[in-house]
Amino acid sequence: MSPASGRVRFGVVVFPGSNCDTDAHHAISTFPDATAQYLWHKDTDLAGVDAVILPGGFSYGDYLRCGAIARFSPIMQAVRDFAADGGLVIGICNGFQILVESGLLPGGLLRNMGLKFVCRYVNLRVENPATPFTHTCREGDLLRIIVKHNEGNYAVDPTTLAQMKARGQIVLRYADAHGKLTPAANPNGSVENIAGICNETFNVFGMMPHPENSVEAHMAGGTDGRTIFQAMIDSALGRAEVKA
Amino acid sequence: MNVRVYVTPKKGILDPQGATVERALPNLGFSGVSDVRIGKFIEFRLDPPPGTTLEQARATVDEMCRKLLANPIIEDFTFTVDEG
Amino acid sequence: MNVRVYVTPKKGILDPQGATVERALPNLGFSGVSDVRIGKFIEFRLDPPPGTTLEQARATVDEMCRKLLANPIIEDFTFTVDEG
Amino acid sequence: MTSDYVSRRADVDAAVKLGLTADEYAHICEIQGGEPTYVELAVYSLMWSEHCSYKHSKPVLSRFPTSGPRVLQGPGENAGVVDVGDGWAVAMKVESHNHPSAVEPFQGAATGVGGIVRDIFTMGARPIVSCDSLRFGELDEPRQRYLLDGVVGGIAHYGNCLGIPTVCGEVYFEPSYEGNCLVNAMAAGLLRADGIVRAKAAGIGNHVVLIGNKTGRDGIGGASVLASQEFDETLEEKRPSVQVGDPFTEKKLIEACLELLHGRLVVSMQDLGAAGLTSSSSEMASKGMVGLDIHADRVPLREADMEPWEIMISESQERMLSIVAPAKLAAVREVCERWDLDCTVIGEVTDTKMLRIWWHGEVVGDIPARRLADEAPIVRTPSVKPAYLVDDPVAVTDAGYPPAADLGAALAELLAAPNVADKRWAWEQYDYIVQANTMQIPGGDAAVLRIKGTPRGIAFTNDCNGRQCYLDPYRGAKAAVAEAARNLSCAGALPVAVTDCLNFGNPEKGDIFWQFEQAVEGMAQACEALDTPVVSGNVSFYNESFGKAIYPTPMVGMLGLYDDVSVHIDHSFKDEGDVVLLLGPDGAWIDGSEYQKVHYGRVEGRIPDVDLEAERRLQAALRAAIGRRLLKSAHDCAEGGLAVALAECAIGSGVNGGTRYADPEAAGAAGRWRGADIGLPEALLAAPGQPPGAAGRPDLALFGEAPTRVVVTCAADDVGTLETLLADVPHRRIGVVTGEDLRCTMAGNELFSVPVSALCAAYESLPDRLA
Ligand SMILES: Nc1ncnc2c1ncn2[C@@H]1O[C@H](COP(=O)(O)OP(=O)(O)O)[C@@H](O)[C@H]1O
Ligand SMILES: [Mg+2]
Repeated sequence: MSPASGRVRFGVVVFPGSNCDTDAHHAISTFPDATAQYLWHKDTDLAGVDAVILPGGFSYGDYLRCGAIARFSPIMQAVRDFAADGGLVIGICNGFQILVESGLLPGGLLRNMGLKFVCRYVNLRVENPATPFTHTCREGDLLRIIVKHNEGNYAVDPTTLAQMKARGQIVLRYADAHGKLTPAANPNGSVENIAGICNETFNVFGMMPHPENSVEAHMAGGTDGRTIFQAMIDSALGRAEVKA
Repeated sequence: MNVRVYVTPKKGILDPQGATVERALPNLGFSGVSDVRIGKFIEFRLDPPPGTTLEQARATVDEMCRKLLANPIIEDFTFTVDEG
Repeated sequence: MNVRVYVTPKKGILDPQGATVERALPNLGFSGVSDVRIGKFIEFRLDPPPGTTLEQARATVDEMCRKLLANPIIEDFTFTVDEG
Repeated sequence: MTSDYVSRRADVDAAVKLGLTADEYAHICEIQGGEPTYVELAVYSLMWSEHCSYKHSKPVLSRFPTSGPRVLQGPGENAGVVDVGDGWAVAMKVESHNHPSAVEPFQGAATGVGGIVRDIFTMGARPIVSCDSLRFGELDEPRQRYLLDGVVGGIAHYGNCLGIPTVCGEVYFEPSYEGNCLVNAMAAGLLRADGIVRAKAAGIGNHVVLIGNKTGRDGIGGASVLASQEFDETLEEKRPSVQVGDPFTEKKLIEACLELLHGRLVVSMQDLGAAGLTSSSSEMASKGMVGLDIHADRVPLREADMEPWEIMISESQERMLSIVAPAKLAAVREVCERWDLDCTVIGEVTDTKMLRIWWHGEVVGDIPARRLADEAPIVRTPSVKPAYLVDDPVAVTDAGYPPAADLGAALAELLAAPNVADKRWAWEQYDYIVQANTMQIPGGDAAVLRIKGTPRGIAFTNDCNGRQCYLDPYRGAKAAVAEAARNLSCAGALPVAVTDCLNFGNPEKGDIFWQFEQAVEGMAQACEALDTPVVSGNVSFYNESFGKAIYPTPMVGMLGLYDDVSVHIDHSFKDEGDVVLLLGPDGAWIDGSEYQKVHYGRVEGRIPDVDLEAERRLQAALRAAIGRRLLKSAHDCAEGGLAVALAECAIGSGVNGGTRYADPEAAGAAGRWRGADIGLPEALLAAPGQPPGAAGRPDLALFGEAPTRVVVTCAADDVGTLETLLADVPHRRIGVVTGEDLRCTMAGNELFSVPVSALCAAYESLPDRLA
C-alpha cells in the first residue's frame, strides 16, 4: 500500500466517550509524512484512510465491559473489512479493548490486579520487532510509555497463548529498567507481562500503553511512542519490508 | 417478561475482584470463605411482540447474552425468564 | 455451604450502566427491553465451624454483605445459602 | 378549578421544618402577598439556604479584591475568567463536596468533580484541568482509610472518564476532619477571551431547554419532610439522597454543549447544581432581568410519580439548562441527538420577571426571580474570638520540647508522616496526561501545562495548612495565599488569580464566624499584595461533627502564567556539582509545624506572620532567575521545613517521567539519585525574631517552619549572575549537589547523613499505612 499523496492518512475513530482521540490526532500531526482525520462511530465507511487508530478513553462509559458496546458501532464493520483486506489498525487502551471484544484480537482484558486505575510510566520490552508497528525497533529495546487504565489485565486461554507465542503475536511486554519481566514491572497483572499483541496476520495491533502521549521531547512523556507511529507510516508507505 | 442474567468469570480465568474480596474477608473477621467469584447480575423487562413463546424469548435472551451481556471468551452466563 | 449474593442498585437510584445498555440494545436489533438494572452476582463457598446452623450462617452472610459485598447506601442485596 | 398544589398553603411550621426561620417565613409571605404554596416554600427553602444564598458570608466576601487588568470575569458567574494572552482565557472555579463525600465517599467525590466541570464548560470553556484538595482524619482509623480510598477512587472514576487530567491536589490528615472530611474539587478550562458565555436568560419568547440526564429524586432527602408530613403519604419513604455520577453522560454533555456554545446555537446556558432547576432557572431569570415559565410536567423523569416540587429541587446530575431562540431549536436538537442526549423544551422566557412554575396547565408557584435568587435576607453573626485564642498565644519555648536525639531518624519520621509523604498512591489513580498538555506532572510544587499552538503555558496549585489556620486564621490564611503563589513562582510561573474554597464550621456560632472573618481578611491582604485577585470561589459552612468544628480551612487554588512555558523547572536536584542556595530570611518556628505534631504530638504556639513585601520581592527574583534559565531546580520549604525540602529535591532526582525507579538499586546503578552536601550556618540558630530557646537547636533550623523560603540549585558557573539578581533578597549558599547521600553539617558537626534511597523509602511509605 503506497498512498498517492506521499503522506499516510490516519483515521481516528471517535466513539461516544473516547477521550484520547484528540491526543492521537495531535500525535499524528507531529509527523511530517502523515495526516489525521476523525471518523465518527456512526459512519459506515473509512473515507479512504490508509490506517486506523481506535483511540483510548471510555467508549460508552466502559459500562458493562470496556469496549462491549462500542464494538457494535456501525464503523466497526468497516474496520473489520479494512482489517480483512490487510489494512493497518492500531487499538490503544480502550481501542485494544474494543479489538478484543470485536474478536479482531484474541483474549480479553480484565480488571487490573490491584483493582485500581493506574497511570504510570512503564518500560515496554519489544518482543517482536518484525511487525508493521515495531519494525523500527530491535528485539529487547525498552520503550518508556505511559499506561492509564482500569482494565488492562490481559487474559487468554493457555492453548491460544501458546499459539500466539509460537507465531510471534506477543509484541510488547512490561519489563523493569533492566529489561527483566518482573511482577513489580507489571502494572495490571497481565498474563506473562503482556502489554501489546498482534493478530495472526500482523496488521491489527492492540496495546494498553499510550504511545500518543509520548511524541514530543518537551512534554512530560518523552518521545518513545514515536517509533510505533513511525513504523506504521513507513509500513503504509511501503518503505519498510516487514515480514508478516 | 422478567429476565435475570447471571454472568460469572469463566472457570480458569483469573478473577481479580473475587481474589481481593477473598483476601479481605479474614481481616474483617469472616473465616471459612473460599472460591469467591464476582460477576454481574442483570435484570430487565422484556416485552416481546405478541405471540412470542417462552422458548422464543429464551432464544432471544441467549443471543443477547452471547452478543452483548457476556463475553464468552472470559465469562460464563446463565439466565432465567419469567412470564409476568 | 454454597452462597450466592445478588447486589442491585437501590430503587430510585441512578444506574448509568443499566441506562446505557438499555439505550444500546435497540441498535443491536433487540427491541422491547426496559428497566435494565445492572448489579453484582457473587458466589462463594462458606465452610463455617462445625455445628453452625443454617440460620447462623445466614446471619454471617448478611453481615458480610452489609460490611463488604454491597454498599447499603446505594445498593440492595439478597442472597441464598445452600447446604452442600 | 384549582388543585391541591394551589389551594393548600404552607404555614410557618412547614417553613421551620425546611430550615427557614420564622422571620424568613414572614419575609416570604410579604413577598408573595400571603402564605406560599408548598412548591413555593420548597423553592424558597433551598434558595435561601446558606449554600445557595451565601447569607452569612456575602458581606465578608466583599472584602476580596476581585478585579485587575487580567480579570475578564470575577465572582458572580459559574466560574471566574482570566486573560492569559494571545486571545486565550482560562475559566476557573472550586467547589466543595464535603458532606456528600462523608456519606458515600466514592459517589460524593465523583459528583463533586462532575459539578465543578459543568461550571467550567457552561462558560464556554473546554475543561483542561482538574485538581482536588482533600482532608481526612488520621489514617490509623479504618473509617478514614475507607473514606480516602473511596474519595480518591471517585475522583479518578469521574475525571478519568471525562478525559480531563487531574494534575494537582493535596491531601492532609488531621484529627479535626475525622467526622467531616473535606473534598474540594477545582477545575479550569480554556476558552477564547471573546467567547465568554454568561448565564443570563434573554429574548422574550425564547425556549427554555433542558439537556442531559433524566430527573430523579436525587438529593432531595432534606426536603422530603414535605412529602412525609404534609403532602402525600403514599410516596415512598426512602428517598435516595445520594447522587450517583454518570461521567459518560457528562462527557457527551461537554462535547454537545461546547458545540452548541461555540456554534452560537444557544443564547445562554447554566448547569443544574445545588437546588437543581430552581436555582438555575431563577438565577438565569434574575441575571437577565426577565421571567421564566417552567412547565415542571414536561421535565423527563426517571421515576414516573414525582411531585412538582420534587422536580423543581431535584439535584440529579449531568443536566444543563439553556435558552434557545425558536429558529435555532431544530439545530440544537440535531446536536443533542448526535450525542444521544435528551433535549426537551420545558418552558419559555417571559417579560414578567417572575419564576412561574406550571403543572399540567396550572401555575403552582409564582415568585419574583430576583428576590428569590439574589435577595435572601442577610444574616449577621456577631463574631467572638474563640476561647482557645482568648489569651493571645505565645511562641513556644524549649520547655517540653527536648530536641530529637537522632536528626536523620527525625527526618525519616517526618518524610513518612502522612501529611508529608509522597501522595503518588493517590495521583497514580488519576490520568494526569490526557489532552497532551501536561509538562509537569503531580508530585512537585505546581502542575504545568502548555497552551497548544502558542509558546504560553499555565500552572496550578492548591494550598492550605489548616493547622496553621487553626492557630491563627488570619496569619494562616495569608500564608496559604503566599504559599500558593510561591509554589507557582518556584515553577517559574507568574501568579495571577485565585479561586478559593472556604471550609468552616457553623457560621451561626460567633467564634466560627470570627475565624471566617479573620481568614478572609488574611487572604484578602495577601491577594492584594501579591496581585492575585479572587475570581471565583465557594463557601462551605457547617463542617462540624458532634458540635466540633474542623480546622478553619480556606483552601486557595491559584493560577500562574507563562509567556514562554519552556522556562519552567521542577524541584529535583539535577547535576553533580550544582550549587544549593536557600532564599529567604533566616529563622524557623516549631509553632504549628509538622515537627511539632509528629515528633511531640502537640499543636500550639504562635505561627509566624508572612512579610508580604519580602514575599513579593523573593518571588519576583525567583521568577526572573528562572526566566533567564539560571536555575536548575526550585522548591518551596513547607511542612517539615528546610530538611524535608532538601530531601524532596534529592528524592525527586530518582524520578523519570513521574515514576520512581522501582528498585533503589536500579536507580543507584543508573546514577539517578542525587544527594547533596549541605553546610548550614550557625546564624540560622539565632535568627532575628526567633525565641531565645531556638539558640543551639539545630533541629529547629532543620525542621522548623517559616514562610518565604525556597531551596534552589544552579550550575556553579551561574552562581555569580544569580547572586546579582538576588541582590534585594536574603540568600545563602548552603551546599552542593553531590553523591547519593543527603548529608548535613553545621559548623563542622555532622547533623545527619542518610542515603537518598533510604529517604525515598520513608517518603513512599504511605501505601503501607493504607493496607
Ligand atoms: N469564597 C469565595 N470567593 C470568591 N467567590 C466566591 C466565593 N464563594 C462563592 N463565590 C462566587 O459566588 C458565586 C456562587 O457560587 P456557587 O454557589 O458555588 O456557584 P455554583 O452553584 O454555580 O457552583 C460564584 O460566582 C462563585 O465564584
Ligand atoms: Mg454553576
